[in-house]
Amino acid sequence: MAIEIKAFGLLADITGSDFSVIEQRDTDSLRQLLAERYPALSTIHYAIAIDKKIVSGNTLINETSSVALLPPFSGG
Amino acid sequence: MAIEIKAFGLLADITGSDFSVIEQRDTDSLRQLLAERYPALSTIHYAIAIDKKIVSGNTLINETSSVALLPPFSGG
Amino acid sequence: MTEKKHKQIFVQGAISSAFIADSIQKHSTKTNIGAHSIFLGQVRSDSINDRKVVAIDYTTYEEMALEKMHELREGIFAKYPLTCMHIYHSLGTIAAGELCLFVFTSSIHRKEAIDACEEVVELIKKELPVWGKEIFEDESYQWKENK
Amino acid sequence: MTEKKHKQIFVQGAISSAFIADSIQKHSTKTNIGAHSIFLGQVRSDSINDRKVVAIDYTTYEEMALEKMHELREGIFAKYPLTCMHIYHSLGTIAAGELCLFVFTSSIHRKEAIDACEEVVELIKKELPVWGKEIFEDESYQWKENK
Repeated sequence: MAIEIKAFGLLADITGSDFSVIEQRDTDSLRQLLAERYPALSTIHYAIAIDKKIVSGNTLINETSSVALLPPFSGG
Repeated sequence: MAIEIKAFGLLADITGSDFSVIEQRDTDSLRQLLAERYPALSTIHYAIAIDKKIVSGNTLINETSSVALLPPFSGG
Repeated sequence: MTEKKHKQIFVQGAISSAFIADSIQKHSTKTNIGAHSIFLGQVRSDSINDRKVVAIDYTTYEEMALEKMHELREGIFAKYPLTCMHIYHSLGTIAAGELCLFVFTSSIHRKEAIDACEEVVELIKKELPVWGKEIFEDESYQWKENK
Repeated sequence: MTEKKHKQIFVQGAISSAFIADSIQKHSTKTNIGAHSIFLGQVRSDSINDRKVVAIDYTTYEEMALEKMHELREGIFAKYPLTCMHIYHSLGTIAAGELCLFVFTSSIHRKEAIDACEEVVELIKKELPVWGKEIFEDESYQWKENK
């Protein structure tokens, strides 16, 4: 399973705005993988949205989920 | 001594917007005179401004004072 | 003519949206501003005892109102760190749907502009000697009273 | 295309004062409105470590932002008896002094419009997935973070 991931703001600077990862079935393991692949991420606070909702705690990722990495908002 | 009085809003409908009264040296006696002259005034709540400041309690009126009768405000 | 020192806030007739746009536009050169808060009062076509309000006719005790507004303005600037504040109140006959009050505050951060704008609107309603006469379709009228 | 049902709030580029005037003008036919409250966000030319901000470049996760805004809008209408509410947020590069946010609420009485407008602004800042990149004179940049 390949998961398509969107990244925004500062995170897109680090990871690119679209990329994919293989076989990460929950958000904890995704965070861990990303911290290994992009060491800069380990010091950055970000939320994960699955299907356009921010999740809290470790959350399962389905094959069809849309996954997004969201740094702190700064609109308005 | 004749005191010039301005009246506004509803009160101007009753008294006219400019009129004068003779020898009223304080606001209590002015209110009393006005209630006698304009019976409709006795049921209307209004403030008196002397030199553009609303006064409370019985207040002396000088010959040079500008006196105004102010019904409840309704600007904005 | 001691009143001359006080800023004029009264305008004859309704406040136009073009005038508001112009006021907003003028602030684009003040690049320390981060937030604007605007309040607009619009004449409402209330129905009172089956009679419909078609306009409000505003009058004021101008010398007193400008002196009071000056005092309120100083209080607001002492309380809130505003970049600027503009206030316009209509006099004369303002038709239902037209604008009769325009309060415009600007500040570096949003909280001050928002709080100051709301406070100024409340002060204007409570403390400014202005009177609105609600005019009905049949040309009868009644004097408004602010709550 | 389930997003299609959500109202668009994003506009490319700055919000013009003419656009705001037009929005205000459109409400003159709604004669049950007594009060409008407007918030405008303006790009501020902050100095950060001696570098001056000349613009902010806004991006969003649009599908999520519109879904979230729809949800926030429903919450606001459930809480406040508003006549209407309009929200516009800029995307792309907005120069210092230009407007990037326009929140516009209208109601019969003033309290509801004022309170709703303030609450919407806070919600937009906290909950909308929008990011502002502060661009400096020398074309370097840093990502903003809302307080």
